[in-house]
Amino acid sequence: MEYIISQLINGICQGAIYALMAIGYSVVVGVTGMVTFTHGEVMMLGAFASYYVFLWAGNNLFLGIIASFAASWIVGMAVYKICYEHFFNAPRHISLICTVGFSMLLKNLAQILFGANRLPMLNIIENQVYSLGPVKINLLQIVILLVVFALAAVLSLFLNRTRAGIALRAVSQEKTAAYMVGINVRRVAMTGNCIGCGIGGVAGMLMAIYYQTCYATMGGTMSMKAFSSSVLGGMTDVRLSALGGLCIGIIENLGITFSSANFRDAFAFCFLILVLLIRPQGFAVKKGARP
Amino acid sequence: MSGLLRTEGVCCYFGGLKAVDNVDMQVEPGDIFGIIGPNGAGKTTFFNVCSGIYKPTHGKVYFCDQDISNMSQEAISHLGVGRTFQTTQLFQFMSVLENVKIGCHMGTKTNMFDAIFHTKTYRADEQYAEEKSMETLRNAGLEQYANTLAGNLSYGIQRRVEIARSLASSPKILMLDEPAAGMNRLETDALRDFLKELNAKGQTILLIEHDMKFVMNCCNRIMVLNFGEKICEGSPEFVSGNKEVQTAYFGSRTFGKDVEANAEN
Amino acid sequence: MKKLFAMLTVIALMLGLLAGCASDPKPTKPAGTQGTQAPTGGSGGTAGSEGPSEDKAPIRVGVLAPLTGTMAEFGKTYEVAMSMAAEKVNAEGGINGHELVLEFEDSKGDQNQSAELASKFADDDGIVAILGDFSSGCAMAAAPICDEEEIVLFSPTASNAAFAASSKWAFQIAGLASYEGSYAATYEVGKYAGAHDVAVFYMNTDFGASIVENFRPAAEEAGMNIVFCEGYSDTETDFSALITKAQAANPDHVLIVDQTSISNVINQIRGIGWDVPITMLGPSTSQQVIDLCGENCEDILTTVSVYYSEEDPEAYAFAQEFADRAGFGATVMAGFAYDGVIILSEAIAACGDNITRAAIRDNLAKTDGTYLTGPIKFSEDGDIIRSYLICQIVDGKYVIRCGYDYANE
Amino acid sequence: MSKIKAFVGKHRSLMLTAALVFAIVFPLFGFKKSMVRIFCRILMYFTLAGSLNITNGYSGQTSLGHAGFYCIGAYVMAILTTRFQISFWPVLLLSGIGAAVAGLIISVPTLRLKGIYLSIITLGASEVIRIIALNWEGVTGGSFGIKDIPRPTFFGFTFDSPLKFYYLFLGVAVIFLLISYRLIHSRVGRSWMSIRENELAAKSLGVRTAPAKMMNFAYGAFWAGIIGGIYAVYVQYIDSAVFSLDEGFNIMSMIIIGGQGTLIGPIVGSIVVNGLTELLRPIGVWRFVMYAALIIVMMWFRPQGLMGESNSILAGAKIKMRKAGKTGGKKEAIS
Repeated sequence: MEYIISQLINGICQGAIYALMAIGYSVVVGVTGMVTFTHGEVMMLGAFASYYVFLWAGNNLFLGIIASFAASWIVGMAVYKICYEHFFNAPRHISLICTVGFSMLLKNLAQILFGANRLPMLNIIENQVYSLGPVKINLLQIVILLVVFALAAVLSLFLNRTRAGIALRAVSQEKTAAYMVGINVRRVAMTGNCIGCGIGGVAGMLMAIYYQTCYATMGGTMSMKAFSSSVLGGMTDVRLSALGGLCIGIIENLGITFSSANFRDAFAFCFLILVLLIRPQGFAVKKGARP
Repeated sequence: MSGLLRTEGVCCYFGGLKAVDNVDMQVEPGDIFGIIGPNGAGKTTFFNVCSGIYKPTHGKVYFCDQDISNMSQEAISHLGVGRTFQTTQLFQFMSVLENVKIGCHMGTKTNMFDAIFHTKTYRADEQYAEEKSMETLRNAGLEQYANTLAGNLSYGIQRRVEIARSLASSPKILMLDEPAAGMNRLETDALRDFLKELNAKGQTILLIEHDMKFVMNCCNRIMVLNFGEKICEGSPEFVSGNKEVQTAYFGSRTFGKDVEANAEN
Repeated sequence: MKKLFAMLTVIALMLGLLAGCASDPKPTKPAGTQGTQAPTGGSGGTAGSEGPSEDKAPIRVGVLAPLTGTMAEFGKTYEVAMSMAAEKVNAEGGINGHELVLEFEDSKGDQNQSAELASKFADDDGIVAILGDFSSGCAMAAAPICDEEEIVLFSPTASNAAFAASSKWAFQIAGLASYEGSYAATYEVGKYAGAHDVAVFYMNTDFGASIVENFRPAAEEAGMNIVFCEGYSDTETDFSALITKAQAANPDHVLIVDQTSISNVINQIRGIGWDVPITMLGPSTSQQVIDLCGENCEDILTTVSVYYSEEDPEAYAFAQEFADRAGFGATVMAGFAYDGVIILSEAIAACGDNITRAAIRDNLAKTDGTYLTGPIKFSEDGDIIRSYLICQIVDGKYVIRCGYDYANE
Repeated sequence: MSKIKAFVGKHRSLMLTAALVFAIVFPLFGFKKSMVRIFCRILMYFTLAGSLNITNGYSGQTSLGHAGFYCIGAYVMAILTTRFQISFWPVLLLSGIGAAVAGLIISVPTLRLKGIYLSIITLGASEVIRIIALNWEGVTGGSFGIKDIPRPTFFGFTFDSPLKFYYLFLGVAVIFLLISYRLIHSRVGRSWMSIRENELAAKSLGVRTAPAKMMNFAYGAFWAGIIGGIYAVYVQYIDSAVFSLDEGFNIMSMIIIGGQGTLIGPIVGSIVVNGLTELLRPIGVWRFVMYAALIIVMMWFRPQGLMGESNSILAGAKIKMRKAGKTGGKKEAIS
């Protein structure tokens, strides 16, 4: 029993990391209405930005956050200009391929610029293990969990309660109408996209700190999980995407507990397929909506 | 228990919204049956229930005395219900001829094997599709547009193509959702003549329309919906004379003026 | 009009493809600038007095390496170590006076590309032998082609026993994973560490799987219990579930068989405060593990076939220079890659003036000598069995605990 | 331009024959084996991309998981020929059928889904197939892969050189083109295209969209399986690493560069993508940066692909329509 509980905790921590990525992802998708495959690379660049800041300024977490947020904000601007702005009226697959191309470009550039080897990010946050009865959890896991909950809460407040947030949602739902009521669609979409990317960058930094390393190809597999989590949450809803990430994390770890780690991705995808079979829109529900 | 298309107490709710509430309707073979009602009266929803896009929350829909309430859209089409849509749903990037050929889908039965080996069925089907589509286009007066991309045509012609496409499947009943919307006076008149001509050949037609003049001149039976409920049904004269219809549909002002105003639009 | 332009682009591309690939590259480009030439600024002392003479044609050797993609790190290892070796050969007068030129081609760690590039090398009559590819999988994909075309395919780093055995033209010097697995079981984990209940984490690639396949029977023979043995995919980053699972099995020793994410496993094991003795294997042994794990890797045991110790000036100098050039520490792979070039150049030199692909193959098979990474003599199949040291990380440095002859004691 | 078009239209069969003769004859002019291998790869990816084009281009169901079907075909071939010594030709058919069955199964959950939800299911399914291939050690050889896959023979004639495989690939490509051409210009193909253009309208005309989509998936997967089978005997060694998601994206980029929804698009896409990766080799590590940049440029200036119709739902022609003041855009019919 203790064993199952500690595996559940592992699952939640793993899920929190997926959730962290999925939050940024769903903001991007929600605002631009485009599916992106660049998010992994945005996270990677955020991680690298913080790596160099830590190298230069010592282990200052605050500076790291600013650097990774800023770096991925800039990358986000590039992504927006290159992959979205031009394609708002075009079929989705065009901008999708564009993001695939851009992610390839970033990944290979990073490999050339930063080298192909893994870079160490040791002890940015002092490792402390807390024991809650049988369950062990370390400081960083707690930090990540807190960040996920805080981000999900703050973002959904921002999106639902503030003027700017409502503008973002309006843009995400119907660009033409938003334009008609005087919202500067392009600026709002770009800002929203950059916020999503910035969050992604911070997520990348936390991930790099958590796994104590960063490298050019770190975005690849993880972004696929972020994508799945976000799909599970209905693509655009921040809180549900975070929930989707947690679910995938837990399912994966339970799968590993009772089967084998070789099948990790298979558990995640099978779960996703099952959910989508039962609920074609993921967790998202609109009560009373016309089909 | 007769009638081509019959509904019994059909309701369709979306959450708390009663889009269609307890509507009985009976369309006889050979009718041109019109459904009218103010915006939001539930006409299109009712149409969608009849053609299987929505499932009725309560009640039954019968077609040729067969319960079609829970059938899929395709199955209903296969029974002989052809329809058009409020906003045209053409295959915009295909030529008019191709559009109509897809309309012949139900009349043919080529499968993958036939197509790969060019069997007799395939050749017969291709010939049938070609001839049937050309004939339909000729009847609809669309011959000269056969090779134009459907999306490039004017709105009025697009509506006509949609009707022709539906006709190519030889439906027992043709359901038209606001066929005259967006047409000018001339086009509307041409459409009315076309529909009457079709009807004269025995085609049953069910239509939704806003243009009162069009409906009054075209239909032999009219049903009026308001807030999802049927408030009146009968001949054009009966309906236009009905007090309840006048208040619900046209407000409390005199009927004649409104008809005129409506026609001017 | 646009479509016409598109058509023209395609036709131009096709023509370019035909022209670029069909023509023999030799007459158009001097060998020194061909392809992704070793990036180390001139292929060693060409200008020096004792360098290879200018009028003798250079000897060209093709190298398959994953210079891009997820294995780019190892491609870099190849590139740096092999260039160093080529520079050394050329500085010492080349191969019988011929300059040795390595032509690197990027296989991206993709089997298809590896096979196609092998074929490209085989077609080029100027290429006398092929070094590479890094991974067993890619090398295995290229092997049938080299067998057919009768050209040596010499992978310094492939460890899959099936590779060299598959063709008489295929050679490998990394030491068979199969033997390393049983050595680790019998001597390192068993005899030296005295473990009873072992947990094994392995990367599910042909390397990891063949280690485990051989570790298991040897461990059972040595009287150990394998209480936990699980693989994970090579893209895995989070091991917490596996670690908890292993912890529940209550082992007194952990063996990690990995190449790329070893630091992740170690960090996560220590991260939850689990203080179990850990053993890792040769391919992961490098300064990089220490850089990436810091204090977490203290006391970890490892087998190595090559040890760049300070007592051995040649090896030490190599490791230092490698680290300078590559920007990361030398693994055993670097030594293997370096030796691969040296051994091959000796085999070519032994051909005298009659440098043919077949002669190189025969001379390569006869190799018998001691190199940077120890004595090398090929078996019938074209592979070797290495002897191993047992090292431990103490204060951020590898310290030898048992010598090469520990197995014979 | 229109003259060229008219000329091509008039002499279509002549041009096609000429192209075919060219394809048959030109490899005989003393190309190196490695060059012939590149031609083989182009033809192989043509059929592979073409089969993906059936689902993505013709019925508009954006599948990202084509590598999975390819994987199944290759493993069926490898397992049956090495374990059971069954001869190549019947197994080739089985490879196709195996993949087609997988396609049918995967298409079931996608029936209710649209757009990106459908894409992620196919992507996930492809990954699950690869993971199974990697871990089902008893059957697929696990991470060791399967080696020594025997060469096929044809009445005593062994396919043992790239040139012979070139003709095998060419034959398959031609058969694929012919069959696909016939399907597309029939009721079956029209029903697929009607689903791509407007599923709602297709249903209203009695097109049974669910079986049509399933057949479409199965047919696309069938050819991917066939190519997988030939690939296995061509390289003689397979392991699961080849069939990664990147491979799926690679195939996808070919049809998008070449042009979706046209039969000639995948040929062009395959030539361009495979040609570029070879031609860009001299710039070393920068070539993928360059290649990625080219993809982006391509999407900006010719989103419908090199050979695609600009007047197509796949090309973002909506924008032009809107500018011209015509209806287009919103497809929501039901209100």
